Amino acid sequence: MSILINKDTRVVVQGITGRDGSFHAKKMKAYGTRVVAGVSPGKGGESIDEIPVYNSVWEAVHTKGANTSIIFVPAAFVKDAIMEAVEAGIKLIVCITEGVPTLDIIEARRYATLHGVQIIGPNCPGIISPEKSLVGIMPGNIFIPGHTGVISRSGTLTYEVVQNLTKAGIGQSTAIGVGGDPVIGLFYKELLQMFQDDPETDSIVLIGEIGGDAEQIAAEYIKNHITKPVTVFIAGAAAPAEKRMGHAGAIISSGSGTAQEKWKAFEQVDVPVAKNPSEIPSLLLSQLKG
Amino acid sequence: MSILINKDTRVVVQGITGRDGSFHAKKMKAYGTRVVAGVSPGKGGESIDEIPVYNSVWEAVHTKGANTSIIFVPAAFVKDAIMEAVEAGIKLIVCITEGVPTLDIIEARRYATLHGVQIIGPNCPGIISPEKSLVGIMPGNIFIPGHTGVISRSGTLTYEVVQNLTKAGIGQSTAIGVGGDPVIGLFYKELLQMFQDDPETDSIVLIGEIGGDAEQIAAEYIKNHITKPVTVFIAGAAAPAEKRMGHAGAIISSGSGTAQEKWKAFEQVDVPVAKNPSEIPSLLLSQLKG
Amino acid sequence: MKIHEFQAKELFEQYAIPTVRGKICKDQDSAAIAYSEIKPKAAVIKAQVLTGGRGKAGGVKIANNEDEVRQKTKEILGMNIKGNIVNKVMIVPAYPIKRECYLGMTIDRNKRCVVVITSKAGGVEIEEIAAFAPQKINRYLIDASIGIPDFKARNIALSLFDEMDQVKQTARVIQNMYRLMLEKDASLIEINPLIEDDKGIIIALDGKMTFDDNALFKHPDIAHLAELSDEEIKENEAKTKGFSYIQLTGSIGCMVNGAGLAMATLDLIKLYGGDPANFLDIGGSSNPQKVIEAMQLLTSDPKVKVILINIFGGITRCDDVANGLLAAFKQIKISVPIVIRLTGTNEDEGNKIIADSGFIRSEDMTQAIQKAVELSKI
Amino acid sequence: MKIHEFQAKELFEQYAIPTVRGKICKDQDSAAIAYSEIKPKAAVIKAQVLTGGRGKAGGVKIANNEDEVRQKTKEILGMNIKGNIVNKVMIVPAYPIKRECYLGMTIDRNKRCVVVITSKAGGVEIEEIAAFAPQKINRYLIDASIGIPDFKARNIALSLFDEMDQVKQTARVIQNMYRLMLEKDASLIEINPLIEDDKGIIIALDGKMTFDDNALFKHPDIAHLAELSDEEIKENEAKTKGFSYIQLTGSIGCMVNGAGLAMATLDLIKLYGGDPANFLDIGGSSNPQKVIEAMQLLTSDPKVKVILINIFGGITRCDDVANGLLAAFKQIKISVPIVIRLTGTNEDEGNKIIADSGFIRSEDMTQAIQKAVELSKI
Repeated sequence: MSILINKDTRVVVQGITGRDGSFHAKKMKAYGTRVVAGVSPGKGGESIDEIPVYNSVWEAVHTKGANTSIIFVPAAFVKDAIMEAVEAGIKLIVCITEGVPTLDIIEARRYATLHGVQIIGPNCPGIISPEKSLVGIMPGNIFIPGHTGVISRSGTLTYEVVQNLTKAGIGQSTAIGVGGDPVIGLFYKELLQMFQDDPETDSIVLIGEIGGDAEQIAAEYIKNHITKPVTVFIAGAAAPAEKRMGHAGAIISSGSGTAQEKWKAFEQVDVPVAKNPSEIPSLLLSQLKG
Repeated sequence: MSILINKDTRVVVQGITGRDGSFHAKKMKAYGTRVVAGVSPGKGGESIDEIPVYNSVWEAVHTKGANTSIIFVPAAFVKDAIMEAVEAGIKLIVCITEGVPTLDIIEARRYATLHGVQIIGPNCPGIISPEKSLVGIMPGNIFIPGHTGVISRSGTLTYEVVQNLTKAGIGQSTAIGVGGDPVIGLFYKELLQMFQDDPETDSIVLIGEIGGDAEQIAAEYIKNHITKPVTVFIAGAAAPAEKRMGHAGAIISSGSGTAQEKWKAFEQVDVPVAKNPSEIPSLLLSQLKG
Repeated sequence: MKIHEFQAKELFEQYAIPTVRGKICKDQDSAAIAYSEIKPKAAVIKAQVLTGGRGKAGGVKIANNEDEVRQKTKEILGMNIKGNIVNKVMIVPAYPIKRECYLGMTIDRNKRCVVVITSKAGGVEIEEIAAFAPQKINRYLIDASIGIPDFKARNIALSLFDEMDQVKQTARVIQNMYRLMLEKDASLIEINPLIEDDKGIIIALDGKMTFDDNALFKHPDIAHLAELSDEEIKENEAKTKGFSYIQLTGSIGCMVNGAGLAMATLDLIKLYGGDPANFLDIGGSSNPQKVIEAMQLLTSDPKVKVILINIFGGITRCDDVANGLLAAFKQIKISVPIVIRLTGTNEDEGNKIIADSGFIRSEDMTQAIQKAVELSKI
Repeated sequence: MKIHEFQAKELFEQYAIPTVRGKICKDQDSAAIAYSEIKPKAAVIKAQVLTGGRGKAGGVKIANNEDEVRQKTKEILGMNIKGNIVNKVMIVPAYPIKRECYLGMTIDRNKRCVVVITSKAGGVEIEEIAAFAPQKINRYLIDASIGIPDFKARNIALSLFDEMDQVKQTARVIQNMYRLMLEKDASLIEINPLIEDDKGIIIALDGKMTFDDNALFKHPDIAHLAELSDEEIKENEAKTKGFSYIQLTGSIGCMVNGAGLAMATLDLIKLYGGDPANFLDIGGSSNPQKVIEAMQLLTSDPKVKVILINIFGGITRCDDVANGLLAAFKQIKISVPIVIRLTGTNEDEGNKIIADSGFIRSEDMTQAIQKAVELSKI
């Protein structure tokens, strides 16, 4: 099993005629994802790599049974794209686009939540359940199927960690990049619980960042609700204060949101923290054996 | 049993310091309703007939455990009052006020629905479960407990019908005035189903009006979902076309929405239609016996 | 409340909905002057009346020169269209139409939301399309919690046009219509036809709007547009006093509280062979002054041979009604018999107050109505 | 993006939030002129700097006459407040304060919504209240689907004032703040203090605003208010090229794709005893021109002794990066050693392209970083 996506996931690509949209639509399809449709208003009737393009998500849902959407449209159009997906009946939305205004995502997410629709992202690399489905922009080749769930605020750092896991023979049940923005859809708490409930996941890797206190809240949540072993890495220990470290959410503000605080929060609830991503596999294995 | 309200209903009166609000708060309390609080911004700390007044519904919910609200505020403030009740955690809202703009009620109702909150009204006389609870402005003395559910678009016509029922010894499980506006909260379909599911209700009286096609839809719904006997009266057979008969919703428009159409719809699904409200008890009894 | 085409088009302009306004003329001379700005092109002369079906009734005509403009203006002015006398026309340039369609926005009572209705078969009345080609009508329900975001406007517009240029223009029209609907509490906005002209421009060639009477208090600018018939003026006067009043043609004056009970009262009067003089609902709030004014209204109708008062007290208290009646008697001379039925909230107090008033009292509605019918035939 | 108090107050005025704007002065003479409109009352001289804690640092002073105005303006101008040099002050009349409180609006990351924060303990920094009297702080979460309707604004205002007059004024301030927040994509609006003056009028005596950088594209009027430090100008230039760039003080120039990986790269450089010269995230989209510009940026820093390129291809393709590097080499003379680690999407193609380039290649991140640290120490 896996969480969020599996073999039955039927993906519609919003913004499929753009550079990134078409590139990754093909990559996802090549990986084995059921990419059933693309959307690009005014280009209905065309096709990209034999994926039919529609004018609206509604058509994609009602003609091709899409249940999951991946969004590549420019930041200015993301709010609208999410709301379109929700109204069309999509159940899971993965938003890759970066640079989305925070209040746009707050409004779109609120609408989605009221309709029971889940969002991953924005500004994220998406989701992969190795050898089942890839709804994202991850390089599929570094992932192998297995029993470790991965949750990360970062994109490429996730690949780094996963490559280390894979080299150590630790496969992944599902890996999710939640996105680096201050306000995002599903986050640690919800995903930790999904992995806890997933019988095929036996351990979890959590990759955090400086900024905010989501990691501190996650540590508290792990203490109270998660029985499976968790291993943590936090990026940004060397970051200066008051600077946005690339991600809109990664900023140490008024001395709060530091890596050191976050390390402490996890260590207090006995969750091991790696200081180099390459240490993660051994920390994980020692817990699984212990 | 009863539907919507019962002995556990804890009522907050929004607009309790107004003329109608205070009059009916006292009446409801005298009837035995648990009127736990009133709301009137700026008058928090006062009391009406020993009912404590608060500045906000939130306080009424969190201090006195109110779960049902009845609204008497002027039409211009109804949208806000409904949204306040929803946000405060009220589960059932009864809106007595008449003259509420249709788009206001559409917006407020949408918000309520998204939060699983039910609305009765506006422009309605409320709900009564005889000898259990009165959340409305009905004259309690004409009702007696029993097994007939009453659903009506009218106020005083409902009293007329109920008085006839009571005189014939037919008690009521719950009687609901749904309101005479074009757009209202719970309507025939939802309430018919609640009565169908209520083990203490054995029959239903439906009092309709000209305007719209809600009665036609109700007839169809009865045919497919309701096994308990239903008796119908439709007001407005003598109404001229294109005139609003008092209720904003009661208008025959482009020749559609006539009493004759509605009679036909019920007769087609074998639901007896009374031509004089006084015939309702006998039509009902003949079905219960038959 | 209905408004004229030219008034609707003024609102369209305020809301950036492209339209053609034309000139309003009340006689042939001003029509000829209006045409001088259009010639040598053809003009369309459109009756301004507060009812639909104007085209079918001959209220819209094309004129190719000044003589025709004068002639056809003369034909249209004074026309009676479904009881409405035409006293003004709109003169607009005839427009080059590449494609015409229907775009409307109204309230869906059952779904409890705004609905946008579109059809590629524009120019004909929507009721006709609905009757003969229902498959050509599209309905889009609007979720009040988000309104009409770009995607929704675009998807609706795609039901009317295929080219993105026209789709984008139409999407903007739809969003502006919705803003107009919300900000002015309209209950209907109809553009029929919405056209694409020979240059690919989308234009609202006609405009029809109705407003929610319950919301007019928010919009003095809209209320101010009302153009009422004598009948409506009387009904509105009653409304400002808190009644719903509709003039009918019979001899039994009715005063009832509650619209449903008032309708049922009329129904039963007819059922028992009588003829009501009016519909009068004195409404939900109990106020003695209202009763006085209601009695004045009833007694001002010379056709009234008997007055039937049917009050079932809920929010209206019977004692208030009774006090009002006694007060009214001190102020108005009433020469017709009065049948009264008073029951419900504070009914004992109410009946006590009028015990010695000389009214014909009845506790039963059917009985009261039968008595009134009987008296109306003497 | 932060703006000054006087800029925030201009926006407040646009949004009908009552405030006192005062005059902006850059020297003693203009301060004296500004005071001539205030005298003989006292004036407040407030440093305009893009940081908090201005009051504590001595950047706000009261002056009772012209001499004091000149003297205190002189003291404040040129002051260094948390690294910001004061080059202008605002001169406002001292205000009669009956009551002062705190009203702020910002984003709650965990609840994913706007939060309104109030406290009756105004005038002090909210962080201080939070530390010493957290029970005095109220937080109200805003549901984006309805915003702040009247009831919500009123309930929030009731946490600050008891009299309905002040409650109503404050409720309007809250609704206007929210409209300002939404329409301009603010991420923080702080009024501290919000006061009730001696006549019962509610006034925003101070104003602090921060805007969402991601949304500035929508708001040229706001973007135009930016007053950037030299450092920020350099960072912004990088941003227009699609990078995130932050200048640091070490000797290892870094070019990484992805913020998380870039942060982890800095962390490991420090862990292995090195010192990064910068943070440079070349972002999520692969474009050869970007790589060229990134290399130019890195080589323009004379402190850089070694360049470390750490690319893990996801949305960024390794072959694009490799092509960019080769192209950059043709355009720029690079005299420092380059350590490169290229893996992920199209990594084979990428590594083939740079096979003969003379870069020090490594497939492992730790190894690459250790090598770069080593080279930086030569």
